[in-house]
Amino acid sequence: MTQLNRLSTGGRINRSKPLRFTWRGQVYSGYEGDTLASALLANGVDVVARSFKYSRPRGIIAAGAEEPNGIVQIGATEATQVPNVRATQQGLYEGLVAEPTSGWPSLEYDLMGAVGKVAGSAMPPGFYYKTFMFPESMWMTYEKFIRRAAGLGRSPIAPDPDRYEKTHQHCDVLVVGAGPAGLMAALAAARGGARVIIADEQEEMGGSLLASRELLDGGPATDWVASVLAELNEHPEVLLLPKSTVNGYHDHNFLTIHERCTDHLADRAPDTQPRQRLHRVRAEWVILATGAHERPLVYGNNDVPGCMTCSAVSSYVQRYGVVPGNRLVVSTSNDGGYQAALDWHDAGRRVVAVIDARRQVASTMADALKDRGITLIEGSAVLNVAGSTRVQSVEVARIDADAHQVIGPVQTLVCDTVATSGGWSPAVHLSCHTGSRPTWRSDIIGFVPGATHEQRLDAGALVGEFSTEGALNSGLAAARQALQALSMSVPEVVVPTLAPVEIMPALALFHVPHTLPTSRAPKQFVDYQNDVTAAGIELSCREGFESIEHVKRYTALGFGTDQGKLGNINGMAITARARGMSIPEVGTTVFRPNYTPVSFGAIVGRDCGPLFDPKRYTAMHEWHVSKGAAFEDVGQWKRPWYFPKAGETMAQAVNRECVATRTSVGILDASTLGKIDIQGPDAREFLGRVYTNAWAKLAPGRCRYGLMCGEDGMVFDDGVTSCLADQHFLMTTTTGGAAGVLEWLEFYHQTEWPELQVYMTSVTDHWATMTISGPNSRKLLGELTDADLSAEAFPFMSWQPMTVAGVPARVFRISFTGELSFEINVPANYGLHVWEALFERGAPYDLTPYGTETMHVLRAEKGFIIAGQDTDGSVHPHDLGMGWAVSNQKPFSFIGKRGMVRADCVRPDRKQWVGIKTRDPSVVLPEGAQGVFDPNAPIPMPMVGHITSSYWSANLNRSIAQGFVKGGHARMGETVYYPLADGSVVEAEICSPVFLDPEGERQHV
Amino acid sequence: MSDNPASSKEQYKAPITDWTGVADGVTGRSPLAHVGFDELAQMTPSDAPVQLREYALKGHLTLRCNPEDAAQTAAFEAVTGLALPTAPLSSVASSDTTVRWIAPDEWLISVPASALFSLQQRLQDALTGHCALVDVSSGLTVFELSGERAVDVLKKCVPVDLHQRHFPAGKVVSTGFAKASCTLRRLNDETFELVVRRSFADYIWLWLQDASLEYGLRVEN
Amino acid sequence: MQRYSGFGLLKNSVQHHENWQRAWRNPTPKKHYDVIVVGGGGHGLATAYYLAKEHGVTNVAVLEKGYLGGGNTGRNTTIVRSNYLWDEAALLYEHAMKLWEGLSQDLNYNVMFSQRGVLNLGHTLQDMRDIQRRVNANRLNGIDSEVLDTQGVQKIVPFMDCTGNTRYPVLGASWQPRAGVARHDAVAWGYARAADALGVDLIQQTEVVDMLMENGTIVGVKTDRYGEIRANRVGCVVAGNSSVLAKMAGFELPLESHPLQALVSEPIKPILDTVVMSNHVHGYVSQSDKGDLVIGAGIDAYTGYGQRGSFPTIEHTLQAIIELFPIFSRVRMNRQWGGIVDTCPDACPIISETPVQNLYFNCGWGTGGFKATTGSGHVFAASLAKGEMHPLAKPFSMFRFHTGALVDEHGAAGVAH
Amino acid sequence: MLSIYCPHCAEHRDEEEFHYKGQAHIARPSDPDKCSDEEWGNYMYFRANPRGIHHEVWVHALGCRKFFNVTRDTRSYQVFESYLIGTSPSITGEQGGQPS
Repeated sequence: MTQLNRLSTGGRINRSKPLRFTWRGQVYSGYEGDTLASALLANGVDVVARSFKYSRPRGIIAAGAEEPNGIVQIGATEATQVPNVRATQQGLYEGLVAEPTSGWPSLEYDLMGAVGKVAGSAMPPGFYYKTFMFPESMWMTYEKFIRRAAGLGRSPIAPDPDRYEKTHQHCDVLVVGAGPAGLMAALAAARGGARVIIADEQEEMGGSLLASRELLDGGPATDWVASVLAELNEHPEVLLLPKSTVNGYHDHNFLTIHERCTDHLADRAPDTQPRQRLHRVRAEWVILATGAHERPLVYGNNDVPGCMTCSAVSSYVQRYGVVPGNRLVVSTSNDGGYQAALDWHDAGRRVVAVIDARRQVASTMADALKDRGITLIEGSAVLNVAGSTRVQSVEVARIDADAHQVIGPVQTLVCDTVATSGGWSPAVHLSCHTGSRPTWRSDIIGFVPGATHEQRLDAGALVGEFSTEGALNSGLAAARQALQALSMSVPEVVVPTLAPVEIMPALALFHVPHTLPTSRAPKQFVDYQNDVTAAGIELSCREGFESIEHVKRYTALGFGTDQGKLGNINGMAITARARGMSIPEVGTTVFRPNYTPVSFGAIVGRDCGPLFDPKRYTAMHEWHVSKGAAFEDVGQWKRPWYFPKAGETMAQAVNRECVATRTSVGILDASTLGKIDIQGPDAREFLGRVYTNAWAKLAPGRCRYGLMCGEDGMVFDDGVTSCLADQHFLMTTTTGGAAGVLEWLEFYHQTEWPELQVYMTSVTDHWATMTISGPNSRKLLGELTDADLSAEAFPFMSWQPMTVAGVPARVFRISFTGELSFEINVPANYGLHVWEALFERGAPYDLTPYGTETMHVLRAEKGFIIAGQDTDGSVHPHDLGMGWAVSNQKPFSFIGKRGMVRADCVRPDRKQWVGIKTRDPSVVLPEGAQGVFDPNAPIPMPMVGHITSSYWSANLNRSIAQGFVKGGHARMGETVYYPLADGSVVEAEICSPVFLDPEGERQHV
Repeated sequence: MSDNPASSKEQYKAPITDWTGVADGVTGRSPLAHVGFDELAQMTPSDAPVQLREYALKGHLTLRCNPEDAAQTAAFEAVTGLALPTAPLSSVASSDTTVRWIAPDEWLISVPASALFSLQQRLQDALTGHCALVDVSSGLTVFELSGERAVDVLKKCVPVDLHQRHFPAGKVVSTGFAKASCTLRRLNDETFELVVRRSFADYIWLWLQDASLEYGLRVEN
Repeated sequence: MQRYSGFGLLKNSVQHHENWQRAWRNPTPKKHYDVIVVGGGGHGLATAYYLAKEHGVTNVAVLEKGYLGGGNTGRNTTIVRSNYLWDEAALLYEHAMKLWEGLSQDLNYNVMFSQRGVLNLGHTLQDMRDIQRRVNANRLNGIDSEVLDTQGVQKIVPFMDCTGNTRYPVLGASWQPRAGVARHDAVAWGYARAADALGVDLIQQTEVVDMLMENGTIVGVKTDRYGEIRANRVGCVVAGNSSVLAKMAGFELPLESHPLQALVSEPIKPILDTVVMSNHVHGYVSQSDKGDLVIGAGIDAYTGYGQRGSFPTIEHTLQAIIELFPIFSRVRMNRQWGGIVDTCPDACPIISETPVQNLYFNCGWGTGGFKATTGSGHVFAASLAKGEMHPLAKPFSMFRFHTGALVDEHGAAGVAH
Repeated sequence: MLSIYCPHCAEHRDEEEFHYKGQAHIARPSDPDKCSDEEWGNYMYFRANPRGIHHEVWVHALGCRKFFNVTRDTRSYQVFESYLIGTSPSITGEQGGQPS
């Protein structure tokens, strides 16, 4: 294909680097420096999409972030598909593959287009709220069809092969936008010594200067851009980020920049290189120089391909050497529109006429028009367009001075392109993200950023400085202000000189009148992507949806992927007129991040796949892996769940581990338990306040189990705390609760009781903990230590320092299995050594490693709770039958004491934790089963409590369970029923939660 | 609050154990022993702009005391020869001892493992009043990250400002490291020390590898 | 009220849509009402509608400081489900669910209630225990609910990563088929239109600035725009701002107002047919009829009235979504926003009498308000009409925070929402 | 995302390093056992929750692990000061009011 709209010279493309790309399966050519949009236009591609609601043919209308129509699917492979790429923002690369996101079977012959034509009139805003209601049962069917029309592009269905990096940045001044104002600001700030980041969303920095006809210091604007960029590039404290959109402005000057590192190079990023990078920036000062978006005029059939904004036309001609048509009509309300005509004309194509809504136009631009002999029609506007897949002609008529009525006859001009300009809307979006509301300036007919509490300055077109000179000066002023605030010197910076320009004020024209009322006029589109028309907005107001937010939500104005950059102000103006209000009275909707869409991948960064969340390992982890352990996630920890031998099922492995432990000796890696070193003169007092039981008399060398409750009296953690010395304790917590418990302790210490002298230090990671449990545990340990392990020398619930396998250790005689147990703690660097030493000596005792599952079974046989499994934040110690762990004798009203005696907490019919014995001992109740007293009661059936723990006990050769039963402590021996999901009902007896060795004889040996 | 005079320390504090006093032939094992840094050091490119090494099995001691207690700070200086760094985020170091400010009443002291027991004993003896010494040696390991792109790698890991102006050599911060945490100290322009918790060491090693992928990483031993 | 139907639509299109009636009036308030409902969100409008429809109380004003449905009603992720753990919550939310079914017809307004089912994923053994517990409780409470294993989940969500290679593999889920989503704005507008038709005055752009009290009894409110408006009873339904109004009445509530954020992708072709929620990796996602992936997570940690939240929340949420759906990595996020939710310590609402006679509060819905709109309005209307709390509302008295009779849905209700 | 000054570390850090711990200056009743259920419930659950100036407790969880107070506007999210536990804020506003 030839690039029939490409000029032979000019533009900023690299003609020595031709590129091939594929659009709808057909290969086209373009050049390095093209966007996909400019390349498509160069090749004469008019129709790039079908609209969402009416399926109307749509062409490219803009040249930047505001483009609503050119939304395409790109990607050469399944894994590299990207939906909804704006063709105007996608740099062209060799081999780019793009497809339209709409149109079936094709863009030209779209079936829905036919439906749209016929049924379009029956689809006013909100039509679905008014229909599809009958019969009720049909909605899900209707919805299926509605959903079929949903979406623009499609998600890939293969995993993303690319990397997305994320980096933290800090700077003195972040300049957003590298047009004249931004470049000037960055230059001055850099010269003043500030650390500067300047980011610009476009493929190339320079903004409006890249398509400007003005001379700076007598030379082309692009020369000035190049010189500034060269200086900034040299500066060590300046970071230039082209192809980088500042997409969100968050509180306290935290902004995110979405840098597209390789999107312009290839379908996927080169190995090791990130495709995109998200910069998380904390800036002392932010200078917004985000420019402005040109507003198209709203007129009949203004969506026919060939209708564009004036600035887009100029961009394509000046930057890309592309003239997207042959015969141009310009319709404008301001001087800005004239440049398109000049550019078009100078490119050697025909300008049919410039239609200016103003009368008696006098400006530099108008003079330039006259010099070229281009027809100027004043006091008029384009009312309507003829054509379906390309503009064929326009209807032009004279309108009144308020731009509200057609006052003259309609004439037709033959053309294939219509460029319109309704003035410029400052890109206030970022300024609004932190809650600042924009303010209306009638002199520039636009909203500018409002007041803010952020350290933010605004410059350039964003504050209505639409001239290059004004933009440069305001950029410099902003930089000066920032430097002064930063106490940095303000450097000498000379603003380049420009030829004086005479400008005539713009006319406020948003909605071009038609000879017919809006409701009957041809469709006048305000928001292209969602097919929102002027008539739709007026209807919305008539129906009572008057607030601009209601208008937005009812009509979908601004809801597209362009988020209304093109249409919002026009929509507000139409709303204002419909309601007889001023635009500032109507106000704006709230702009929110993102400024333009950002890949999920970029926001996720590297926190995905293997790095999604840390995996925490104990010192013995490699051993567990080598022995084929299955692992359980407990918090971030990887804990061995069970150790299956070849061919074993989980149940078989757990049964074997349980029996081995009770008959000989088992070993558990308990390193993950939280461990807190507590010392100080008031450590004992402190423990007494945070635990429910008493600590005053715990002697050095002794250990005690404790329950922790919140102020509400509800159990939230438990563990054994050992007295290392009179003022020195070691507390253990649950695995998942470790961090929270330490912070909770510190909270009380630092904010409630700072007078208590106590220091707390986490030692969780320092210790490797291995528990050997079972009748042979003493013998086994005896083989590795010289210490006296006899019951007399080393009684239950005590600890001793000793050397184990050549390593100094703290050994605790505490037990969570009810067996004779020794919990060996060694510095984790020696954990694996000691663990392996135990196994070296353990063979004669059939030392059996066991995991969390066996631990759960063994403790359940003994009726020990697991905080978090048997408790859920609504259970106090008495509910658990653990009143023995609550001391009401303590002088201090410990945390939880008051809470557990509130009116509701002392009800006799509270759910209480008991043992549950199924009548059929072979039935293992599912954990989570809900108990009832009357299984025949109607639904909703009164429930009396649920099963918290339930296992097959190989040692007892029956099932065991624990759970809550209303008033359970007084119902021993009574029956409770468990209706299960499969319809069966399990009958069970309420019993003590202790199933094995209630006297504790096995551990007191 | 408490009336207990700490007259006899042994009575109130657990006796100090030489946890590194292991039998002959028993060797400690770093949390990253499975990585095999020695082998990697042979394999990674010599010209990579980022270098990483682990200083494993060091002695680490948490000290808690009152910086306004002149007797305590004097005792510390007498024992270590270093003034206790009481300014926030500061550190002091001698040839084999590093003392990092962690909190107004907390410091992390690192010494060669062989020196830990003696240091702990001497500090315990010298310090009077309410204080705490906790051996945390096995709970931590130390990375040293260096090279011309070290800062760029770290910027992907920690949220703090690493610019020389804000983060000069000697500064210490405890901060988030991706979804874990670390204590970060700048040694010189291009060299940083990261003290990380044992159970997160593998995650941080994976993250550092990943973060240096686009520049190239050399593992040193 | 102009009745909506397909036929009406056709008729109006022939007339160029010039003859549609207003959805509601814009009345000037009277001096006195039987009931003033403060707050024109979904709950407030539903309250007014049911007051008029079920109890014949039509001398009602709804005072809205902004525009109807402009608070959390228009900012949520539209999930409707009733699979709550505790009886009190389950019965209330199931009451709401039954009202959702048939709401479009009741209001003559299509609220697009789409019963496409909700999955609450389990990633740990404890998750699965909690799911079993909740599903069993649901079934005995008459709520459709079942436990699915990994394969069962994969069948419903074919593109989710259920391989077991993830950091926290999907071990299973609870599944409520009757749950789904609804079009949030339409709910507010449908109630507003129907309430207006029954004579309720909807007063927008009118902020309550003070409470008028005589001898510990409320007698009306003071507004910024119309001065004093009197009423026999006042019900406050102002999610996010409840504490501010309570303060005007001289008491505190057990509430904290937090930002709750949500985000949407650009619209993509249908790929996700149900609602997927994960408490453990912390995110939930559904796909709207327009094609947007609608995504949310839990609340921001600190309090805020700014209708915006913290960026790390967005990051964590998307990390969770990509962990579940790696294929969405190249899909792009279009927009994020925030609402203000007032959260109760037990993650359950307050529908309650207050220390002030004739003043009632309906608040504290936290992240779970939208799904309850129907039921909340229904029981609150009954309570306001009779001056006595509806039986389903009784467990949700604010005074439970004194007795300790909390309905603790923390951890039990799956992910927020 | 907030930037919070840690008065212990003496510098600003990102909010991600901190944990929010709720309203400040809520003293635990000196004799809980003498509290009525209502008083105890008020202490545990009932909060000012102002729209405006708020004094609140934060902890530098990933830094020095110290608690401190912050004065913040819950509408604008401006942070006006950080101050030590046990001291009083220098900036106060009527609940719901503007900073002075």
